[in-house]
This record gives sequence, C-alpha cells and structure tokens, in this order.
Amino acid sequence: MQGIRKLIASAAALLCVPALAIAQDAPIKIGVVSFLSGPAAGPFGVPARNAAEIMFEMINAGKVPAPYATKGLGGAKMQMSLVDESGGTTTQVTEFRNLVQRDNVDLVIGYISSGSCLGIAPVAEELKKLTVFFDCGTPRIFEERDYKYVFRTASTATMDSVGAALYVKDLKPNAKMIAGVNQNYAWGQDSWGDFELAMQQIIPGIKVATSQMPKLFAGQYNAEISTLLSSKADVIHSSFWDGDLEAFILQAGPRGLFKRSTVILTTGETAMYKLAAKIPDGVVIGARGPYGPYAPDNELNKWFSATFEDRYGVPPNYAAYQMAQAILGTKAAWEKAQAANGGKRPSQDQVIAAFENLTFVSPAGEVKMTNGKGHQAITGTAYGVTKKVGGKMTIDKIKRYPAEKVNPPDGVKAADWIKSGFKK
Amino acid sequence: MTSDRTPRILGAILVVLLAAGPFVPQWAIFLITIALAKGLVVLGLLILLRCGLVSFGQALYYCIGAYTAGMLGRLFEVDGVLTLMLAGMVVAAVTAYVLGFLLARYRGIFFGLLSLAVSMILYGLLVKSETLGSSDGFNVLPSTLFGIRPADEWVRYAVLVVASVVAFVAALLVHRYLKTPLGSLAPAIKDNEIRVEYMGASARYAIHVNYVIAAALAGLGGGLAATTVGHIDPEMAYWTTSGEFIFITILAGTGSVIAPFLGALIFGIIQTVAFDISPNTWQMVLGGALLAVIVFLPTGLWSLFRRRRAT
Amino acid sequence: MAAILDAKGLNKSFGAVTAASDINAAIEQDSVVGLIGTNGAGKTTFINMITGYLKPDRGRIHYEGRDITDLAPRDITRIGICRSFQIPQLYSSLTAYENMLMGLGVVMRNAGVGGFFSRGRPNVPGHGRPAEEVADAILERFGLVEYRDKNAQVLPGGVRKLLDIALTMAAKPKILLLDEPTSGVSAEEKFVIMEMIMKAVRAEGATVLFVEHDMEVVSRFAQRVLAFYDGRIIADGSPDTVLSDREVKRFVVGGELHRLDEKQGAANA
Amino acid sequence: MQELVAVVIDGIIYSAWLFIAAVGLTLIYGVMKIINVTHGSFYALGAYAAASITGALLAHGMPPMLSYAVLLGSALLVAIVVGPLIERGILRFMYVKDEVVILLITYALFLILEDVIKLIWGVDPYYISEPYGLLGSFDVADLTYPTYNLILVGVAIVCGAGLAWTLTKTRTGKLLVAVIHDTEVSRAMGINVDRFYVVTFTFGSLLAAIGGAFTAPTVSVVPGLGVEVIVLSFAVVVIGGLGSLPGAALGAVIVGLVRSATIHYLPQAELFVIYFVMAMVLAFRPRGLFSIAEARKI
Repeated sequence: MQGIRKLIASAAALLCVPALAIAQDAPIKIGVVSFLSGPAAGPFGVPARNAAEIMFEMINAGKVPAPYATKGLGGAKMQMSLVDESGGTTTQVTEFRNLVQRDNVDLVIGYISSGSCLGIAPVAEELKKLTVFFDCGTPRIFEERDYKYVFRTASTATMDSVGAALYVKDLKPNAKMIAGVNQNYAWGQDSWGDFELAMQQIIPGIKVATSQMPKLFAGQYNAEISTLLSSKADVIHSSFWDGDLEAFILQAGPRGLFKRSTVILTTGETAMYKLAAKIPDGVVIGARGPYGPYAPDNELNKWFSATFEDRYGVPPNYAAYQMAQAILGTKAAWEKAQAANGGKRPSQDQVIAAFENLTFVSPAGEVKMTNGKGHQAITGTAYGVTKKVGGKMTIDKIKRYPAEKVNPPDGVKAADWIKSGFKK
Repeated sequence: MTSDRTPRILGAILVVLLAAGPFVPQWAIFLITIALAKGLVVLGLLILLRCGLVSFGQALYYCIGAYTAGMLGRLFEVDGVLTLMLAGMVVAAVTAYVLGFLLARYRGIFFGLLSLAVSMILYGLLVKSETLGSSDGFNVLPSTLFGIRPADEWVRYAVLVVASVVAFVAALLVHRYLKTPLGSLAPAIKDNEIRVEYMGASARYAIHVNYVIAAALAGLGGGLAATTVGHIDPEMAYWTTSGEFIFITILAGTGSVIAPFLGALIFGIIQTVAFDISPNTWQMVLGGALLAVIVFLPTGLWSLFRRRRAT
Repeated sequence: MAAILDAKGLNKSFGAVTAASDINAAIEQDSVVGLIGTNGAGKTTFINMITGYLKPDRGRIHYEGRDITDLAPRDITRIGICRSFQIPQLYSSLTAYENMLMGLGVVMRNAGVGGFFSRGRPNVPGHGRPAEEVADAILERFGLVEYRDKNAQVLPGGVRKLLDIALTMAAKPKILLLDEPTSGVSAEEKFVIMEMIMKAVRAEGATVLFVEHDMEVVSRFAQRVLAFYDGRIIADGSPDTVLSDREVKRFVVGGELHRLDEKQGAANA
Repeated sequence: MQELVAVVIDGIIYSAWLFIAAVGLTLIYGVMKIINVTHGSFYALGAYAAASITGALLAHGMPPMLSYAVLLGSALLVAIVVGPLIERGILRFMYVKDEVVILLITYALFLILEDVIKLIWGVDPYYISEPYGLLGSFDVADLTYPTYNLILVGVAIVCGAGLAWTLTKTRTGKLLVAVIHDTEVSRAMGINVDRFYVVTFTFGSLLAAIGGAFTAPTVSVVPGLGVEVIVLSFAVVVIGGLGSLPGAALGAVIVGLVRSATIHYLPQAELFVIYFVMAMVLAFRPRGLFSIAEARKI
C-alpha cells in the first residue's frame, strides 16, 4: 500500500534527516490548492489551476514579461504540489498539514472558498507557514484577528458589493427599489447584506422589494424569477456563480427579467462569453476586480491573456487572473527579500517582511497589500454593461473605481465602514 | 470460554500511541487525532448498526458537539479541552434524548431518512445564523488542558494524548456496555423484534438508550474534532458528513469496539493518499475502495484481524 | 381452585371478519388446556389477545386478579405469561445457545441483575445459576445439546420449534401458551416431542395452553379442551366430553379437512 | 390573487420537474427494495448526454424541432448502456446483502460515476438551451413563462400515467406487481425475477436520465449536478411513501407547492422547507403518505 509506505518513508525522513541548510538553487516546493471537483471546479478551480500551471512553467522558463522576467523565484525553480479543495474544512486542514509537514512545501498558494480560508488561516499560523489566499472573499479573515503568515492578494467581497452599489448610482441615479437573488450561504448572504447597506448609504431611502435566498445549487428558479418579476424592482442584485448563475440566466432570459429590471451579476464575467447569446444588452457584469474585460491594457495582461487563451482555448476568467496575481505577488515578495538578503535565498521571515505592505503589478494592474496590517490586498474594481457588437460580447459603459473608494481603510471592519457612509 | 482480550488490546494500543506519539511526524499525529474523533462517532454508529439501524443523520450530533465546544469558547471563553468535549457530549445526549422519543419508533430506511431530515434542518438553521458565520463557520479558540497550553511543538501531541485517553475510555465503556443485558440485546433487536417483546424487553427503550449513547459519542467526537481542527462550519451537519461516517462504519465492520477507530484511520489514509496520487479523481479511488471492501470483506476490515487470530 | 387467567366477553373483528366473539374462558392454575379448531377459528387470535399483541374490541382479561387487557406484550411476559409461535420467532443470526443467553439476559435486566457495574457472573433470578449454565441446562432438557452452536437459521424445522419453546423457559413462565407446538412434525414424532415439552414445562410448574390439530395428541395431554369455531368457543370441558360433542365433531374434527386455509389471512393477522 | 396564480404555476412546474426526477427512485425501490443513489448519476449522465449529443447534432444542422426527440434518445442511450451494466455487472451479486449495504454500494458507484463523468466531459459546463426557447412563451397574470415548461409538465404526466398503465393493465406490469408483493413466491411460481430486475433497474434509470435530459436545456450542465437531485428525490419519495407511484406524485406536488409558496411569501425559509415537510410527514405518517401495507408477522 502506497499510503503506508509513504507514511513510513516520510516518518523516517523526518526522524533521520535534520533540516540541512537549503541549497541556493534547490527547487521551491509550493502547495497549490484549488477546486478540482464539484461545482466550483469548472468556473474557478480549474481555470485557476490552469493559470497556476502556465505561470509556474513560464516563470521557471523566464518567459514572463517585465518586471517578472527572471527565472523562477530568485533563480530557484518552482515546483507544484496540487491538492483538491473539496471535502470540507476538516479534510482541507488535514491536507494543509500534510502539505506543510509531510511534503515540506515552502509555501502554499490557494483556496477559493471562504470557509476553507477561515479554517486554514489559524493552522497556517500554528504551523508558521507562509500561505497566500488567492480568491476567497470573506472580509472576516483579517477583521477577526491579525496574522503573520497569511496573505491575501485579492480584494474582499466587500469591494464587489460596494462597487456594484456605486455603479447603480452612476447607471440609474433615480432607482427607487432594489431586489436581490443570492445563494443561501455565507457568500450570498454577505454579498447581499453589503450591497443593501451600501445602497442605503448611496441612495438614501431606497426600498428593498424582495430578497430571494434559494438554496445553493438549487438549479430551478422559476418561482424566484416570478417574485422578482412581480416585484418591479429597478435593480436586481445577484452574486450567483457558476451553474446557478448560468441556470438563472437561462431561465430568467426568456421570461423577460433582464428587460424589466437592471440586473447586476457580480460574478457575471465567468458566464459572459459562454452564454453570450443568452445575455441581452444592458446587464451589469462584475468580475470581482479589474480582471478579464476590465483588466488594464498593459504588456503583462496582453501576455497573460494571450498565453492562456493560446493554451486553453478560452480567455482567462477572474479566478485565473487572481491565481496569476497571487503567484506574481509571491514572486515579487520573494525577490525583494532576496535582494535585501544580499542575493542569497531569503528565509521565510524575510519573505514575509517583504510581502507586508508590498505594492506589485499583476495582469490586473497595481495591487497594494495595505489592509490587514499589510497582509490584505486592495485593488480597484470596475463594472460595465453588456453590449453585443457584431454578435460578439463586449462591455460598455465601463466605470472604474479606485481601490481606496471601494475598500475600507486598514483596521476598519467592512460593515462599519459602509454604515458610516464610507468614512472613518 | 475464551477470555476477553479486547480491554488488553485497547490498553496496548493506548500505550503504543502515547509512547510513539513524540516520534510520529506532526501531520500523522493530526491524521490519527482526527481518526480518533471520527472513530468516536463511528463507535456510536456501531451500536446502532448492531440494532440494525443506520442513521443518515449522525452528523447532527457531531455538529452539535462541535458547535457546543465552539460556542462555549466564543461566548464564555471556556478553553479546557475536556470541559469542551464533555459539554458537547452532554448537549448531544440531551438532544438525542428528546428526539429519541420520536426516532426510536422508526426502523430500517425510515429511521435513516428521518434522522437525515433532522440533521438537514440543523444544517439549514446554522447556515441561516449569520452571527455564527453562516456556512463559513468560525474559528474555535485554542484550548488548554487543565489550564495549561503546551508549547507549540507539543500541542499536537497533547491533543493526541487527550484524544487517545478519551477514545480509550469510551471504547472500554462501550465494550462493557455491549456485554450488559441491555447492550447485548442489540443483535436480538436486529434479528427479531417480536421475540424481543415476547421475552419481556422493550426494543424501543433499548433503541432509545442506544440512540442517546450513540449521540453522546458523536457529540464527544464533534467536540474533539472542533478543538483539533480549530474551525467549525455547518457542513459538519450536512448529509455528506453523515455519509462519510456510515462509509467508515461499513468499512470497519461491527466486530469489535476497536474496529471504528481502525476504520477511521484507514479511511483517513485512503482519502489522503487518494488526494495525493490522483487529485482529480480521488472520489473514484474512494468509491472503488468501498466497493472492494464490501465485496471482498463483507464484515468489514475487522474480519482481516479476526481471521488472522483464528489461525 | 381459583382461576389464574380469566378472559371475559372478548370480541375482536378485522373489518367484516369476526375473529373473536364473546370468548369466555377461566383457566385454572396448573391445568393443561388444549385449544382446538380449524384454521381461522380464532385460536391464535385468542392467544394474541391474552399476550397483548392484539387488543380486544370489547371484554377484559384478568391474570391473578389483575386486569392485563391494556398491557404491552413485554409487560405481560414480565408478569409470567409467555408464548411460543406457529412460525418460530428466533434470532436467526445467533446460535441456539446465544438465543438462550439473549432470553436470560432480558430476565436479568428486568430484575436489575448483571447491569453495567456488576462484577463476575451473577445468577439468573429464579434459576439460581449464572446464565451460561442455565442456557445449557435448558437446551439439554429440550434435547437441543447437539444444536447448541448452530445458527438458528440453519436448524431443521422441528428443532426450531423446540428452541422457540425452550426460549420461553428463560422467564420461568407461570402460564405458557404454545401455538401449534407440533405442527410440521411427523405423526410418529408428535408424541415424543409433546412428551418432552410437557415434561420440561411441567417441571417448572407452568399452566399450559396449547393449540393442536391432532386429536389424539389433545386427548393424551390435555386435561381440558376448548373448541373454537368461527370466533366462538363452542365446547369447553374434559377431552372426552368435548371430542365427542356433535358440533365439535361436525365443525372441528370433520371440518379440519374442508376448512383448511379459509379465512386464515384475516383472522390470524 | 395574481400572486396566488403565480404560486400555483411555479409550484406545478417545479412539481413536474421533481416528479420526473424522483419517480424512477420509487419504482426501483418498490420492485428491488434498493435505495438507489446512482439515481443521481443517471440524472447527471442524462443531462450530459443530452447536452452534448443535442448540441453536436444542432451544430451539424439538425432541424431544431427534432431536438426534443434527441433529448429523449440521449436518455434512452444512457439508460440502455449503463443501466444493465451496473445491474448485471455489480448489483445482482449484492442482493443477498442488507438494504443499507446495497445503498452504500450504490453510493460507491455514485462516487465512481461522478469521476467517470468528469473524465468524459471535463469540468466545463455544457449548454443546450435551444429547446428551451424554441416554443416561445405564454403570459399568465402579468408573468411570462417559456412554453417549454409545459413540455416538462407533459413529460411528467406521460411518465406517471405510462407507468401506472404499464403496472395495472399489461401482463408484464401485473407480473411486476407480483414481484413487488413477494419476490420469493414469484420466483417459485416461475417468474423470471432476474429479468424483471434488469428491466426495472434500466427503466428506473431511464426515468432519472429523462429527468436530467429534459432539465438540461434549462440549466448549465456542471459537475455535481446529480448530488442535489439525490437528496431532493429521496425527500419527495419518502414523503409520498417509498415504492408508491401515487405517493411520488403527491409528494412532488406537495413539495412543489410548499416550496413555491415559501419563495413567494417567506423566502428566508426556503432552505429547510423541504426537510421540514419531510420530518413532519414522517412524524405523523411514519411510512409516508401512501405506504405499502406490511405483511403479517405472527
């Protein structure tokens, strides 16, 4: 049995081989965790894994444009240990410990689900292992406590909701009534909660017609669509993702929901190209940051989207961008630390010191690690509406919001910040 | 009459665990500790399965145990690991006592499905509780043992010691219980309830008692899992979690109180190996393993040991 | 002698089928009573009502002066009324010996013996010996020693029947109701088996009611006979009187051949 | 009033979907006494096959109106290929085992099939939305509904009525009822029970696959599609009474209407309403609304 042999082998390794000084160019083992099965695999997990594969390969080959043209991390090759994020928190904590203590990875990049992130963060701290979250959205991680070893290179979900609210004001300043349809679990509840709060601040007196909360992966939304149609809301907010999002679009389209109300799909970008034919013009599309169609027109982005599309046949979606961003952030921090260390391989503490408050560029533009005491990134965001040009899906009326306008200042909880009218 | 070797084997396992603990790699300690926590739940399912009952909702009590432990820490800053576990056990047992009046009337698939429905209602309630972190759950405070928090590199070992001792005591008590007239009634209930009644025993009462014991064990396991993993979420009550426990029960077999812990450990190893060697198709490996056990070892992994002992 | 068991005015119907109508029977202590009648005549319904499996629509049952009509089967068993079954009710995955231990375990539990905190091997109340010894003794009395370690489900039909009756011995019954103890047994063996059963049972001093279709067996072992027909008792008395009764001859003894299987389903349910 | 109309229509559409998804489960349980978790796999397989085959044919210029036949054909293909494979290849060796163990075997098969689906179709979603929009839509009470929903209701009625007719009016159906009633006696009477098992399993799987195939146009076909259906159909079938055809219909209608009413009037409770109904029904009718009578015990 391979498991037992592996168990014995690693036990022996742990007992007999004391931690030797690591050679300068020994490969850097990086645990990469992403959904490879279940409903989150298609829209997020697999594109993110694909992005990781491209980035690892290209970085190791030194083919990434400036400022990331050096090979590997400061010359050392990156080596991937891939793990599926499915199976629940207990499984994930177990696998995280295996990565760190059995496979001896140097750092871990991963986690899409907020539940995973909340569960992993304290363990990363306990095991003193640098861990970079690339996608999960909950603001609770750095609101609830401080971390030394945990970083997140993507903005929190607060940004999506606040950005959506700001865009509503810009697009439909006279909106009187809003409605929501969100999945009944933390992500959906928080997204709607923040959006509702933000709307009340931005357009005082706005009313909530109905807030639909179907079960996650319900798949059949006729009744919800009926209530939304009857509600006559000016704006409908949805943070649905993947299968649910697509089913919702497919079912709501023929019933005229998109014509009756302005619909905001905060993660709509993942479905935008696939369902181009089913999404009418004028639907507000979010990408959880300046990713995909909202990514800036710079060399890095051109290279990334072209390389990704070349390899996988589809443009990278926001999960792929976020993964690339996390890897590049790590590379930036690592090499900054190495430079400070006189060109020698940096220790983990040195990498962490370099990572804190780092500002780096990714295909999505500038990323500032200013929140969570220098561990939480803020980025700008953008929203726009769909518009078909010659049968091809494009985004029109793009509005960009700078990072500081859609993210709370460091040390302020998202909900407090919104309630205070975005001050404090 | 053969003498009863189970207590001695249990004792030997405990000694080995405690003695070898400091030399076992940390990740393996964690794997073992989680196996012990799940093993406690499965020990309860073993009692029910001996009565012919399969609960598709045992995760209910696992989750109650975990949330009790987590909330005591969150609300009252209780951090004694034994207090947390015992509290989880008591709350689970009391809940089971109340629900038992309803569930002890059910048999076969209906028992399973009703317990499933109840656990899913708890899942729904927890997902709706935004103050408890909804589906994301929340972190459990780092716990202490008799007020002491061991040094970082000894924390895992300390948790293992607590888990091993608790599991040892639980296994011993259940072993003894199964030999009492009430505990030994289980196979009779499974075989022929009419005869049980006409012998002057109440199958419903026996099932109620067993149900409470099983829930108490699940609560204990949940409390242990919560303090070990450090994070709890409503998925602990989801039907897939119950499914995993049943999976381990069948994998282990009902031959001995040692089997659940062994089964849980082997399940943990299969799962982690499957994650490791085929991250994209680990479900297939898991399903294949279950199928193989059912086909080739109809009475569970435990039959391997029994056969060896007989020769 | 006073009646140990007294059934008064029992009625029971299942939809349109009347399974018992105005059954009155007072059973004296230490007597051996044979119940005869065609299938569906109401014998098993009578036993089911006494042992609490069925509740009569009307009428009461008293045992040692106490009303037991509304008690559950297990409570009726606990106060000393035990029964065997037409189709043996055994723990089929256990051996004969384990079946016995199970029965003895229940007796111990009901008496509060052998619980979680007890030590050693306590005696079974009423038997004065540990359960393991009592089990072997009862198996021996019923001639089941050679089947001791065989699973109940592989035992031959007649042996299953004996084990079914042996199981009732665990509780030291004061009244024993045997539902067709010799059904499925060849005519020659019937006497041997009844002899063994009666000896074992009477040694414990139990009052016995037994259902039997073979009139020779009935007249040999019963001191009193109750003849059932169509849910009623049509004759009650010594074997000689009852078996020579005209109605009994017509409806029971003669009818045996014709009425087999009729109404069986409903009345027995 | 207008809202009430919407509640009823939404409820009926959902009930129809539930019924198609669940009825195969009750059929297989009724005949074989198997709680068949692979039901979810067949649902997913049906959806994947329908989406990919219909999509491919449409891309090759098939007249769109034929796509409804292709949906059905895809379901048939799945059921005929995979159904007998599982029943003859694995399940038939397992019938001697406990009900619960067989359930676990189907669970193991479900896990394996989940990955098989992933290996065949990958993790990217499949769409086949043409049949959904093809028939236009109708308006009721100021609300627009695609006419396709009527097809769903029609398929449900055809499945239910067809099954009822087969069971009560045909020779095969009557023999099947005999098998349901008592497998051993049927075997003794010379009924080829084995063949009934294959046919039943395949037919039950076909119903699941039809459920998936006809749902495919309204959703995106993604991994994990079958998981949700399993517990949902269990709930429906248990509420109605395991093994009962009218029970499955009533269960679907109750769940459909209750869910629809909840969404309209108390959207926060949608998450547990189905389990709540299930627990309530079981608490008062321990074997569901239409339970099959138990055989005599003593």
